Amino acid sequence: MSAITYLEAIRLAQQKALQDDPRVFIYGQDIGGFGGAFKATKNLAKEFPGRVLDSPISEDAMVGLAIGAAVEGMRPIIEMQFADFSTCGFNQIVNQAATLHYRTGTPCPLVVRLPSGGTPGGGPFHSQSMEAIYAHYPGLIVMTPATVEDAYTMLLEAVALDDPVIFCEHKFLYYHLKADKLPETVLPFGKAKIARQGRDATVVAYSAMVHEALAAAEELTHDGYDIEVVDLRTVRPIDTDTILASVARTGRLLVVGEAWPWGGVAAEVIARVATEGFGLLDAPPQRLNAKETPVPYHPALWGTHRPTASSVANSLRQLLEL
Amino acid sequence: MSAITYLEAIRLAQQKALQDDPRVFIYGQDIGGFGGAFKATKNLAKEFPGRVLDSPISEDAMVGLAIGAAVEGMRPIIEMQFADFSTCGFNQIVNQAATLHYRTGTPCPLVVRLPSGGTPGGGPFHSQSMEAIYAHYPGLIVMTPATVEDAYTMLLEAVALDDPVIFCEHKFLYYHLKADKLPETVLPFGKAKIARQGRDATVVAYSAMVHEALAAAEELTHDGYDIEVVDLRTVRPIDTDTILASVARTGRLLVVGEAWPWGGVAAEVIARVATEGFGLLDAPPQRLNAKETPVPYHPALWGTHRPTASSVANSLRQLLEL
Amino acid sequence: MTLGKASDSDGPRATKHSPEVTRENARRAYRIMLEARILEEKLAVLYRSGKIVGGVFLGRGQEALSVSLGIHLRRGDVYAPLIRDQAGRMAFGDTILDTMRTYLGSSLGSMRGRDGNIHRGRPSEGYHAMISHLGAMVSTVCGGLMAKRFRGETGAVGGTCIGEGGTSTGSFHEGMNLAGVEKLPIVVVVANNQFSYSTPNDRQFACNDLLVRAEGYGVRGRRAVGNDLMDCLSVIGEAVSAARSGEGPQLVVADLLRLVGHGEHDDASYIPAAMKESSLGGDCLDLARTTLLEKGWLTGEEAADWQKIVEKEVEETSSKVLREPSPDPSEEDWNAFSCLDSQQNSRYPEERQ
Amino acid sequence: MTLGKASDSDGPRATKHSPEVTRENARRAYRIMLEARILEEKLAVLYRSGKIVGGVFLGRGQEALSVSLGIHLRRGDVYAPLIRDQAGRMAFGDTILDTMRTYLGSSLGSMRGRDGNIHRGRPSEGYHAMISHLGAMVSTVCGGLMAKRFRGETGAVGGTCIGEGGTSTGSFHEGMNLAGVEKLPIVVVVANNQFSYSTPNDRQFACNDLLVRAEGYGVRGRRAVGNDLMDCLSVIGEAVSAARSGEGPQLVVADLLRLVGHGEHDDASYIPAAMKESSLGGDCLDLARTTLLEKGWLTGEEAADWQKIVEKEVEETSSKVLREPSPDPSEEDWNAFSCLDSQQNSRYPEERQ
Ligand SMILES: Cc1ncc(C[n+]2csc(CCOP(=O)(O)OP(=O)(O)O)c2C)c(N)n1
Ligand SMILES: Cc1ncc(C[n+]2csc(CCOP(=O)(O)OP(=O)(O)O)c2C)c(N)n1
Ligand SMILES: [Mg+2]
Ligand SMILES: [Mg+2]
Repeated sequence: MSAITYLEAIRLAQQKALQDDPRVFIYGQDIGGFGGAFKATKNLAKEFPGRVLDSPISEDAMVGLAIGAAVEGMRPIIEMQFADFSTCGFNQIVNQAATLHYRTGTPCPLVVRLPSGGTPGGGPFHSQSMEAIYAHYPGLIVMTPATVEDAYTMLLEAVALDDPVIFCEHKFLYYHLKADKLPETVLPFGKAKIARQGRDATVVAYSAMVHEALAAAEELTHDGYDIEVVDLRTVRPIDTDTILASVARTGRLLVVGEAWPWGGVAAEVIARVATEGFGLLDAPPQRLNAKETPVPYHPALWGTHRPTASSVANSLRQLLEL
Repeated sequence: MSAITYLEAIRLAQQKALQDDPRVFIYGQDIGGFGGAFKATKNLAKEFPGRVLDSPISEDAMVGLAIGAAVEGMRPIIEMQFADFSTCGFNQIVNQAATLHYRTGTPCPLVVRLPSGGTPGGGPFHSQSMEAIYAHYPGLIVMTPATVEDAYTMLLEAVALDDPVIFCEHKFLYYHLKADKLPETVLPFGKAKIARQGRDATVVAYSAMVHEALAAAEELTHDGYDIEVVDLRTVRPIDTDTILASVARTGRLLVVGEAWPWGGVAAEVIARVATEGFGLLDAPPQRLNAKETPVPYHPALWGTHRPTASSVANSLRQLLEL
Repeated sequence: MTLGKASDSDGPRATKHSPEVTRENARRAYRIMLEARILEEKLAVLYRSGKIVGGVFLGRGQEALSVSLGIHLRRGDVYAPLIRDQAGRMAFGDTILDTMRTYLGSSLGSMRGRDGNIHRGRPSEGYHAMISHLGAMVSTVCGGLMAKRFRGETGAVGGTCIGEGGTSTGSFHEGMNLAGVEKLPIVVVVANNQFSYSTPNDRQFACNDLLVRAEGYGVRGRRAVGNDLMDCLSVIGEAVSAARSGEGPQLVVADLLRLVGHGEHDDASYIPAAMKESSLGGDCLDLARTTLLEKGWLTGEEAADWQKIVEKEVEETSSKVLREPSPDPSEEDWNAFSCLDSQQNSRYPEERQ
Repeated sequence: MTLGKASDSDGPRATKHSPEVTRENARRAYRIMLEARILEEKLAVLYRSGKIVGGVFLGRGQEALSVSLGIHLRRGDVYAPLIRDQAGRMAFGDTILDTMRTYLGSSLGSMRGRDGNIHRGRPSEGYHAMISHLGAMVSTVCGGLMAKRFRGETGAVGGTCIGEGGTSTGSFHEGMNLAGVEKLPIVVVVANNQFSYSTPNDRQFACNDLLVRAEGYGVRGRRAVGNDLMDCLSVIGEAVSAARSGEGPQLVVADLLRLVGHGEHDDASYIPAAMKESSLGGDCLDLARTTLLEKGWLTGEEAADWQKIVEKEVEETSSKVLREPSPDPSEEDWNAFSCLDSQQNSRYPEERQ
């Protein structure tokens, strides 16, 4: 098999889920014969007749349908065409899917796939990172895979879990990221990963920002620093133990998120470390997020709006001097 | 004038806004002749014919209408029947109202009133506190008045502001809270308030939790502690300066929020203090939030789900021993 | 407010009071209506005496319409009742006991004090527990029916109710449209009681007749006389049979009045007296009793007996549930997840590594 | 896929190609269609050469319908175009220059590089800048019209377009229903181009004809032949006049095809050849030219001249805008609020204390 992209890993995971589990079906706009706006379901409608269905442009009803099917024991996967359009299915996700198990004891196993994050020219409505919005609600698992391997294994895991999972897959990684083969083992669900070991500072990141953090860490080797990078993998639950263990080693923390700062993953991680690991910190923890405007359209603006390897490196240099 | 409730203050603010500014109108379910589910618009339809209108059960269209009218220079107030139903108008709020000024340079002055927070027997869908969800989005002002005076002046301010304002009024305070008269001066917009001075620890709270915090502070006087309580008043923007100044005096911080912890106001405040005021802290900052489930129906469960004076007092005692 | 005019999609009305309404069905329906009525009266008393906290939302005047959907559904079907469906719920198998427990927040009830009043169900048994957000249950029922289709199960029907106000939600529209596209065996009953809370129909929609919307969704539309039990049983019975036999989605619109406030806190003074005195205002329970008596399907004695029996059951159940313990917060696990324990740790074993 | 059948609400079609379509209007419309077509062809070239980043979404084949709404609106009206409305936009006053600038993200454009492509407008001039979320603009236009009503301004009309796929959104439904309830002077044009992205109509809705939905919203429904300029001008002209003279909301449904992919990345291979060869597939620009030539309202020479003039303007504008500087991130204030400075401090003076 030639190199597998992050996008192909998502397609293959769905293929495997459909193959292994008759309860799985996929519902979303243009995902049938057309294979989806990003081709994440290419050929699947043909391979699994009647189980990969084009939906009307009705995000609320798409999620409602998934909930009703999940209650009956199915394992639906809903593809949102872009994460940004999930706002139209927001009510069903946060008020029906998220509450069902607590209220009634009936589990609600469904996956909502959100093609997330910025790309050049995406603009305000095709670039959003909504993980913090969903993670606020008890009852929702929120996954943010950063690698080809995780895209594959975590999507399978999402399908297997008994809870509703918001699966934030990053569009910028779709084609950029490649792996030679699919993994045979998986990290336990809910565990973060040390993506790079280091001793001078910890960068906590997730999704596309893991790669910016790794590049920044690389850059800082030239300054003689050895940066640890933690890939959260899931942002709800957050693996606080792994983060604290890393901060215990390094004494310094920078959290990077592509979403807006107010109440985002970075705020939540810092709140946890400050409350539970205050004594481990040798310097004030720091965060780096998107700028506080809608995601701009022009690539030059976009490149400044989101954190990048170089802005992460700058933040790290400042942190290391604190 | 006899004692004015928090609810009556909201009604009077709307009356004054309608009186003073021909651009103001109110749109919402059952707000006309009926005066609203909570009577926040009682008699206003009669007093201002044609300017206080019953809407269909269409939260998305209600907000869309407000946006279109705001663009044309009006100052609409939208009443959601309960904050919880604003999820159905979520897309228009976060994607159209919040982005309009940044994208086009045209301001979008509207107010969405959210009857928020828990009451006994309210249950999962009539009790929610959604301030963190809206505050995540750049472009939205989020107000959370805790007093009769603030309910009045801040609602008038919300109408006067050129940006969309999410006005989180707390249902539990509607009838409980009373004042003798309406205020003649107002605190500048975006400023927090020291609701109680103290030197041993700072509690940051907002909305109904200010009163739980004040009661807890009172309780702790018996232990010989002197607790400062900061009322945030608006949660976007957050008045970080006032918080930092208070923490500089007390060295200890507890943040209390009625909403869920993940990415909530408490997380955001702690992230700010940890990053900007690390050196001011004599102990790890702490937070106290609702338990991580939907808001339960039974009053006994509800009373444990939300922070109360006694759980705030407990958290404070722990904080003071750290 | 214009009341519905006859519509093309309504088909011939020769089936009115058609023989398919059997004596047995009519008697059972009446008995359930009576139970719902008496139970709800007790709920109102409990609310006024402060035993029920939050709110009480009754279906008085809508029992005939409500029961007619519940009674035509059966085990294996999917049912998502709404606010005013106490009668339909009981026809589908809900009980006086569980209703009381849920309203009183008993931990022995199906909702265990976590949710209450009308937010009640047992989803794993096809009985969905409504969320408050109007319109949301239409697509949820569609999902249940899709699941059955995927599994090759045929003959199941989904039923749900909504008020005319709920038809203004985007969620209702998306659900109806999806039902049409997927040609699902769903029956959606619109109880047009002329008001959504206090809002009259002329502030809710601008069409003369909501039934015309059926064609726009590509679904079959039918009209029922909302306070006429025999008509409701007949029309909804036909709708359910049609759905069950593969004729696709069915929309039933029925005009009626609720003979009570939106909730027990509301005196419904916005409903004009003339409307209450019109044929819309007739009490479906009285009308049903008269019809059954006239037909000789029920005797006056039976009616009186039933009344007593049900009153007794309601009283006894109420006393029993009032003595049951409240949920104990310290025994709650405060966990919204099924895959995580309350410390938010994974319940999944590490050996997968 | 069933194409629309005639509907009751469509009224007499004797007005087809009615004299009210003046020579001047038809010529102006054709000229704008030509500008839109040539401009969009250039946008496609710029996209393929990597100058435009993100996507390019064209209205080829839909210019006749699009221009017919824009051309009947005037200053003081409210207009919210959608994806395929380059022609309508230009009729409403948008320019080749601003289109280019917005697509190329120039800081001199109305969106200043902050938003791009079809997300373009000048709301303060009644020209709304669509958000991507389909259906959302219907109620926004309603709001603009409510504002005018509150101020006692009469005679203004609101116009918006949507694809048939967008009619499945809850937002569309809520907006249409609200327009009906408030009896607003809005004209909503549905361009039924048989596909929403790749999805055919039988996966989008189940009615034979979207026009039947008009009655359900209590609005007037009209049909136009989507690629026939004279019919579009006539039908939409009537709709706009009716709205302007107080007859309430108007829904126009027109069948047609887009003669291009959903975006320039899409080859539209899902559109069956037979459909392309049917009358739906006729290119409205060619058809309009033929009609105008036949009527003697345009000469072959003029047509050729216009073509050249527009091509030149498009080329010159493109070169000009390509030389304009990109937005400079360091000059941005990165502030989404108008009442706060970028440090999130209040801009309001303290003297209010
Ligand atoms: C989306 C949404 N908005 C608002 C409400 C608040 N609400 C509860 S019941 C009701 C009126 C419902 O009217 P209708 O659908 O006609 O049903 P009825 O009460 O008449 O049976 C409203 C507005 C809600 N439940 N959901
Ligand atoms: C609420 C929402 N969901 C999904 C999308 C993604 N999307 C953009 S255009 C499109 C197809 C639109 O089809 P239609 O409305 O028929 O317009 P057409 O493209 O045919 O002109 C989709 C699904 C969107 N913009 N908004
Ligand atoms: Mg009603
Ligand atoms: Mg289309």
